[in-house]
Amino acid sequence: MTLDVMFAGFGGQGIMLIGQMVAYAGMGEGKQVSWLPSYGPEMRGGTAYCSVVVSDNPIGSPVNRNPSCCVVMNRPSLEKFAPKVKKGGLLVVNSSLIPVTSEREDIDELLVPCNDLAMELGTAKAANMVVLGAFVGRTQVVKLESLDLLVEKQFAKKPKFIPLNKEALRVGIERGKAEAS
Amino acid sequence: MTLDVMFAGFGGQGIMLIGQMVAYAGMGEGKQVSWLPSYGPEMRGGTAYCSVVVSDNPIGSPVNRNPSCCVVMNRPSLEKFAPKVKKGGLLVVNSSLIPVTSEREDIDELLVPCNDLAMELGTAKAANMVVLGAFVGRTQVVKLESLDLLVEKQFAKKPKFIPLNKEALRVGIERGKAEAS
Amino acid sequence: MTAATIFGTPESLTDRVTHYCPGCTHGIIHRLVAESLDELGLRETTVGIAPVGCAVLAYHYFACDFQEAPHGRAPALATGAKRARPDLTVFTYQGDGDLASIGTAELIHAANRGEKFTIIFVNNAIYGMTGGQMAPTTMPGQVTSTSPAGRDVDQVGYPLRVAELIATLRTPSYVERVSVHTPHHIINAKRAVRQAFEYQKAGRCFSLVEVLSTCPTNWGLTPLESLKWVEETMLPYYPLGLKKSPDDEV
Amino acid sequence: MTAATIFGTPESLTDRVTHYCPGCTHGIIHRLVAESLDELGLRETTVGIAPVGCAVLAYHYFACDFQEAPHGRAPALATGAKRARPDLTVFTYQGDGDLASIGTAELIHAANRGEKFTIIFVNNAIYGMTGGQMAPTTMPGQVTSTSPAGRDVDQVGYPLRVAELIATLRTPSYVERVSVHTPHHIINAKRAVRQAFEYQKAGRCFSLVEVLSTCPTNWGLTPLESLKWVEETMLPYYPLGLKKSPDDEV
Amino acid sequence: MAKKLMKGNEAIGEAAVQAGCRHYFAYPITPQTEVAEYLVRRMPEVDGVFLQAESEVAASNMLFGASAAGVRTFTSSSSPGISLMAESISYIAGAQLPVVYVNIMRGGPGLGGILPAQSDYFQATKGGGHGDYHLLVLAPSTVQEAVDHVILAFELAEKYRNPVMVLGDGMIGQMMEPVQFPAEAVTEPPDRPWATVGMKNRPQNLIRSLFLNADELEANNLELRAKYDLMERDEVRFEFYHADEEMDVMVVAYGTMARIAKTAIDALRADGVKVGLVRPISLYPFPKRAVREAAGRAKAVLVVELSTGQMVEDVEWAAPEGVPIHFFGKVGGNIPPPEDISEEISKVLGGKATPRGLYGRVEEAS
Amino acid sequence: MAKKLMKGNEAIGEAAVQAGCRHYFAYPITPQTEVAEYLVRRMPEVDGVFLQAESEVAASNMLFGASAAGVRTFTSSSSPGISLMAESISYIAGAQLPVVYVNIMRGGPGLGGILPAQSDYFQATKGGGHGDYHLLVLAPSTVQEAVDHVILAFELAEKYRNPVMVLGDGMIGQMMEPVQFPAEAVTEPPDRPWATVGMKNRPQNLIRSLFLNADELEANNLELRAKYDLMERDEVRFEFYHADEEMDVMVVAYGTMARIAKTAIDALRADGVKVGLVRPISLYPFPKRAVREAAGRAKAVLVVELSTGQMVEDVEWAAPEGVPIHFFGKVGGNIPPPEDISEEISKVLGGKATPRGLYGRVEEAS
Amino acid sequence: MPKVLIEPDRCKGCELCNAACPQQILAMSKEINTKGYFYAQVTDPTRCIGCRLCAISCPDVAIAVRTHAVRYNLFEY
Amino acid sequence: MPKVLIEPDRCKGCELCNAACPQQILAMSKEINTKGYFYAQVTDPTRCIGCRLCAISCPDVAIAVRTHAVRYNLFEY
Ligand SMILES: Cc1ncc(C[n+]2csc(CCOP(=O)(O)OP(=O)(O)O)c2C)c(N)n1
Ligand SMILES: Cc1ncc(C[n+]2csc(CCOP(=O)(O)OP(=O)(O)O)c2C)c(N)n1
Ligand code: SF4
Ligand code: SF4
Ligand code: SF4
Ligand code: SF4
Ligand code: SF4
Ligand code: SF4
Ligand SMILES: [Mg+2]
Ligand SMILES: [Mg+2]
Repeated sequence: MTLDVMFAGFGGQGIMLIGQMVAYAGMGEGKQVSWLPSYGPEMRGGTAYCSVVVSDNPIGSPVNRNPSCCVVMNRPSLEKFAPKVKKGGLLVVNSSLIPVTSEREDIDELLVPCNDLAMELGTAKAANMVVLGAFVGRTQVVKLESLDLLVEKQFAKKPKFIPLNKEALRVGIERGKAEAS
Repeated sequence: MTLDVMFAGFGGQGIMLIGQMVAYAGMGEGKQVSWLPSYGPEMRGGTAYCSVVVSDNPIGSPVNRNPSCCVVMNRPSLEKFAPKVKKGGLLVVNSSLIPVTSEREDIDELLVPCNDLAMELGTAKAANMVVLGAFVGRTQVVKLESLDLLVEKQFAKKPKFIPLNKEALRVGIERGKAEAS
Repeated sequence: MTAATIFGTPESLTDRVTHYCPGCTHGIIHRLVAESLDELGLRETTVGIAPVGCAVLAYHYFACDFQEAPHGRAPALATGAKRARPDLTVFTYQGDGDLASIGTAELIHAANRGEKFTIIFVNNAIYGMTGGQMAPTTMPGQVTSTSPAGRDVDQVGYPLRVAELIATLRTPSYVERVSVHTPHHIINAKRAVRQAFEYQKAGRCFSLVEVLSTCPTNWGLTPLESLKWVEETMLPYYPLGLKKSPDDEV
Repeated sequence: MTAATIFGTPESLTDRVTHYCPGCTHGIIHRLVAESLDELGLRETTVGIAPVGCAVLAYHYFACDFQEAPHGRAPALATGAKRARPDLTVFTYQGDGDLASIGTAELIHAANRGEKFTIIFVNNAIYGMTGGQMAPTTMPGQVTSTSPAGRDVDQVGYPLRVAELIATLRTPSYVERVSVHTPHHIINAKRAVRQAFEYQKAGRCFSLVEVLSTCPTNWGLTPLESLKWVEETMLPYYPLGLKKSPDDEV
Repeated sequence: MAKKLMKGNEAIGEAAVQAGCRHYFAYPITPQTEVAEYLVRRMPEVDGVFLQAESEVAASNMLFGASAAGVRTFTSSSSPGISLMAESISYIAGAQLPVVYVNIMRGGPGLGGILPAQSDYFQATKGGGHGDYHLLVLAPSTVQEAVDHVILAFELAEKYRNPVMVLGDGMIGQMMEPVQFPAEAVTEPPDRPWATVGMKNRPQNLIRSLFLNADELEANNLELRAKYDLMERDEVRFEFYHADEEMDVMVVAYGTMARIAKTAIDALRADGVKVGLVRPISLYPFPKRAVREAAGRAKAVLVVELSTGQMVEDVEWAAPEGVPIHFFGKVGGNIPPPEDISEEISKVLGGKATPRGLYGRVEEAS
Repeated sequence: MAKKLMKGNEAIGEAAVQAGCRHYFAYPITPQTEVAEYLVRRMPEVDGVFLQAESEVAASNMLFGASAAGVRTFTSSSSPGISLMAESISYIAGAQLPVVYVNIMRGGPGLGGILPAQSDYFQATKGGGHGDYHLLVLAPSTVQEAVDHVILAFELAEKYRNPVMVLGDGMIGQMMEPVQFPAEAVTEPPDRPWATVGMKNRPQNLIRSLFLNADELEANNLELRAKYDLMERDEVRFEFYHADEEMDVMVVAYGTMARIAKTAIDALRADGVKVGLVRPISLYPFPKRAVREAAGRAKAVLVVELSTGQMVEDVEWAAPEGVPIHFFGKVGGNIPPPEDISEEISKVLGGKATPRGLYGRVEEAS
Repeated sequence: MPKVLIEPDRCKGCELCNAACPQQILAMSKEINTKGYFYAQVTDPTRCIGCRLCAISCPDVAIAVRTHAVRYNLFEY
Repeated sequence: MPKVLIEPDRCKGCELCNAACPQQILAMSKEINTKGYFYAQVTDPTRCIGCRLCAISCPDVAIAVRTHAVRYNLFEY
């Protein structure tokens, strides 16, 4: 099994973090993983993205032209990456900020109003956890427990955020599973 | 015809100059010529030498391990170069400053008390012209007139030295011709 | 009576929106240079030189010919250009990492030879472009990505005061330090920048204007906090004012 | 009563006759360094660093470990060596072409960081080793092989005063300029050199002693004329004395 | 030690620490500044020295002084920064000092860009500086290998008293992958009798590259040459990936391009295509024999690089005459996905690609 | 013009003036400082600019600025000084500026010595700096040729908007030989529409090597590559000296070593030995085809260099398989006299020499 | 009356103009512009004295100032 | 009595010692040494005051000074 995913959004949306969480979780579960960020000169406010591969075998290319999954958190990312998703692949769209869809028929497109769902939990900041949950709920690429552990680590210094983020993951997972087409 | 000669002595003895004069004269007479100095980091007071080739054909190497002629103006130069002179070659020795000879039987060794002869003309400074004369007298590699012209050029700004240097050349040439063995 | 524009985009700037972060005063300094070129009628004879740093893309924003220099070497390129074509107006636009660190030798020797070009030196106490490393001008105690515990002067010394350093050279030059953290300071900075180009236009001397600038992004402050930080932290260490004039006694 | 040597070859010098030209004061400066190392008991912990210049072969003359640096970069090597082994006594021995021209950045930054080694800076107003080209410290009007009409300050600026330049840096250091053109000056120079090593021994600060030196060969003067030239031409432009002490107020 | 997920640049920093290196001097440059940003925190924990130099020229010369004073030391930089080190690298090679350089390559020439590239192959392997010298060059393909190579680099540097370069690219530097550090730290050499650490009860130690006497300079050169000969015998490293079989196409690629090529090869082999890969791990010494022997089993060779063609010259040099050699290069930071390589392989297979030819492309074509 | 007896270094200076160059920036270094010492007097006579830079780094960057401002400009240096220019040379190549470098090589690595050497061949031909670029490299063998090459260098630099290097050695620089300057000066290019000389009535001119966008950087690289392809087609220069006949031994040598080899060859041919010489004049582009074809007429090849073996790799690369390739190198400044080369040729003839072999010397032997 | 024109899409919402205005008549929008910034707006144009300090302080040349009236030169610029 | 010892073969004949001697009791030899220099010699050893200024001034460490007597420290060195 090899799964590759591109996470994309604005800088500041926590895109890099959720990519890393998938990689960490995969590693924890004994898989081969890689995480590769976009990097560029300091042009603030641009699109940030990272590519994650989780596999049972050694990973060749850490990035593909046509990723099998794509998680987009803002509209420019949708515009850039939606057309690239592999036929039959998965596209997770943050519908809170993206009023449109990819209009592709040949992929599984999952619309999740991440910011709204996160706001319901108390803060839009957790939108990234919602989308991560949705992605994992759909792909089952890693286990929820693995992610929980990482949330605990990540917020070890601000423990009050732990329950909220775990909750956000769960809300996302439900969406991911529920809307499976 | 190809003639190669090594001029060697102390820095300050005018070694480089007489080497250049042979090259200039050769060029003036339509020959191919090259002049190559020793060069080194500024270690003052060392031995200075230059290698001159005069030929009817394009010059390959501007320096030979065993020069066919060698003109030595001080003892370290004799010690360094005398053994290297090609069999049957010519060694011109400034016997004013070099109390010994090469002890080689297989070369033409010409002893010229250059400093003494120059002193007789008024200044030891002209010793280099004496030795140049002796070398040219023996080898006929260039014409006296060519050298005269160069002396005129060289001392254009101090014309009073011209006659003396021309005279020194002649004294040398006589020695070169006279002692031909 | 028709409306008159009493403040607009100088001709020496293009329309392009800069890539600078919000509130970064690089943009103000660009404008001061452009206004000066406009006012002195120099735009069409000007060659700007930007080395690496956040202003590496300055060529997109200035409406004049441009050269892009290796990191730190703009004064050498400027020397070459100005010696080749003394009729050109040549300026470099350099950051503190660029000018005060890797380019120290080129700076000092261009100044000491009295090369007749202008340096606009943007001192923001940090390496902006590469993401906030310590610069020679970083303040004591200032946290950067390569001084996470704050600049330790016992280990790496005190910040370099470039304007003062250059001013000690005997070769005549114009050196002034200004700031752009308040409108009042901007107005004064404009005068200094213009003065530098006037000296160049007159073929008089080397000129360098050090401009204290902000880097909200890498300082981890808002734009407004950054202005305050310039006032409270930088100004006391980097006193503003004229450091050297070509009219000084040699 | 047996005879006592009241002046001899310091232990920190080897027996080797130097390659320096007759009357070149490089030799005196070597001896002052060696005597200081002897007196402070530092020889066995010392690493000397000489870059290119007439003193490139200094390793033949000093009886201590040595590193040979690329032209101008001795302060960087010294930084590496001293940071690696703070227990060592590290000094560089640099000429004016080396230190004040190509090595400007390394000099200024080592000084500004306050690296705790010693620089012996031999200012002979010329590039000695390469046969007498103009140096940044060449005097106005001085004839060299690359300023055959004399240094033209309008074209290439005024000589750099290194000691003063370094003294303006805020980081504490010891900086003094001395000369060796009379016995009196030599005695004073000795004190300064020793002082520099004392500061190093105490781990206190960066130290630099600028020594005015002669180059009879490339100046085209006799050794004695050269001493006079130092007195009459160099001294007025390069005032002797203490420029900065670590005891100064920061 | 357990596996950790680490960014290549940080892993490189940690590897150096694990290798016993306590002295790091460097100047910031993208895409490798994280090495410094990691070590500025890490070095104090192990009583090590982190120093930001005023330039790459200075950084490399600080290594020079520190190494001469007998400590393990390294720097990291990226392409333009490495160019600035050319003079000192030549000195360090001439003076025979063990020093480690990490070059996380970016696009060139000049300022170029900051995205991954492999266009410093010539500079690294043929010697960017003047004179007869060689760096020993290792090219990691994964973050784990970057770690292993950094550790190995210190060993080899000391074994040969020669500078060693680890040549990665932006992708290796920026990527996170799981890494495992070796259980045992690298042992310090028993002593460094040549180090300049104070001349007590022994003759002078002298670190130099100057030999004014021609015979002495020649002797130093021959000493160096003898080391390079030994390296060419003992330090050749490479990987065969299905390259010990008969191949329709043999790919040669290193570092980042090699791992991407593997993905392409896997896909093609799944379709029954006979493709293999030779991956040079040591770029100098270049695995000539391996390339030659493997190429003997191939109908065609395809060299893939993030450059307009550098290593391909060494492949041409090593390969037996008659095997057509193709080249596929991408530059500027556009990293070709496995699909592009597959396509290129297919072209070669289908006879739709022109081999390089010996006399230059334009001449050949016209 | 009449012939003049001139020192190589001075002739190089005069040649630049004759080529219309009026801007010289340099830093002193033996054995080429006479170029500067000549031009400091000569430039004012032609209203030119002589400026002593603070370092080689600065000198090369002054060329950068001056060339960008539309004037002919050059510098001269020797090995360590050229290493310091690596970064800026890469920038200048990337920015596509016509600039001329003269490297009068000395022994290395490091400070090495000041006597003649040819050990910067790799640096010159493969690119000492980072990134994909090439200098066009010319190697004079006589002082006259040094003059011709300097003049040609300016022409080629402008034709290709690419830096050109004239690669001599201490012997070429220090030797006096008769030279003749061309009757006609080199003509200035009609215009330099790309020069940054003030943006009046036209769009901005921009001299840069930065292309943050991968596609743009790729485009710049491909533009450069296309130029190199053209050079490889059009600018190959070499000399055959009895190399268009069947040869028992074919010598390959350039510059100083080629002229010394000629003396050796003359002597051997006088004795009836069939020896010839291929002398690469352009080192990049390397005369591959010429070497290959000539080697096809030879029983064995002997490469002679003042290095431990650099050009020999290009010869091996170009020569047809099966022709044994021998190498004779001298380093440190010990210039082998013709006798030594003759001896080496005789050894090859007599089967007493071992060819290089493909896998490194030590491995081959063991 | 002086007229301060702020180009919303050039503005990066840094608030430097705001801090500079002696009349304190600038404020940030509630909407984001195409770049995602809350941009500066003039809240009470009638109180503007045309001093240009906002424009002088703007790093992004987002502000132009026009006037129909005679301009009083409050300072040299 | 102080004794000034000049090693002829280290001496390069620069005359710096000569210029430094307060007693003016040094002079150059008429013979050259092995290096070709006229080397320094003490002309009147009896007048030597052992001040060491000659030795201090010598760039070539060619001069040593010895004494049987108590040394009067004329200056700190
Ligand atoms: C030789 C070289 N070294 C390092 C870099 C990386 N680099 C680019 S810009 C920069 C420093 C930028 O800081 P500064 O000059 O202060 O400009 P700012 O971005 O702060 O305006 C560095 C280190 C480079 N491009 N080239
Ligand atoms: C990179 C480099 N550039 C140039 C040189 C040539 N070079 C050797 S020493 C020297 C200058 C010597 O002058 P200075 O430092 O004043 O020492 P001095 O000989 O006068 O004591 C130069 C330019 C070199 N060795 N390396
Ligand atoms: S990083 Fe700093 S200097 Fe660079 S644009 Fe942003 S705020 Fe300005
Ligand atoms: S050249 Fe000058 S500095 Fe060098 S040894 Fe001779 S006199 Fe001294
Ligand atoms: S012109 Fe003056 S008063 Fe009017 S908005 Fe701008 S700063 Fe305020
Ligand atoms: S200063 Fe300019 S960019 Fe900043 S908020 Fe005001 S108008 Fe916008
Ligand atoms: S010790 Fe004093 S008095 Fe005696 S010779 Fe020397 S300088 Fe003269
Ligand atoms: S000072 Fe020394 S070298 Fe000079 S003459 Fe006197 S003894 Fe000789
Ligand atoms: Mg900055
Ligand atoms: Mg000097």
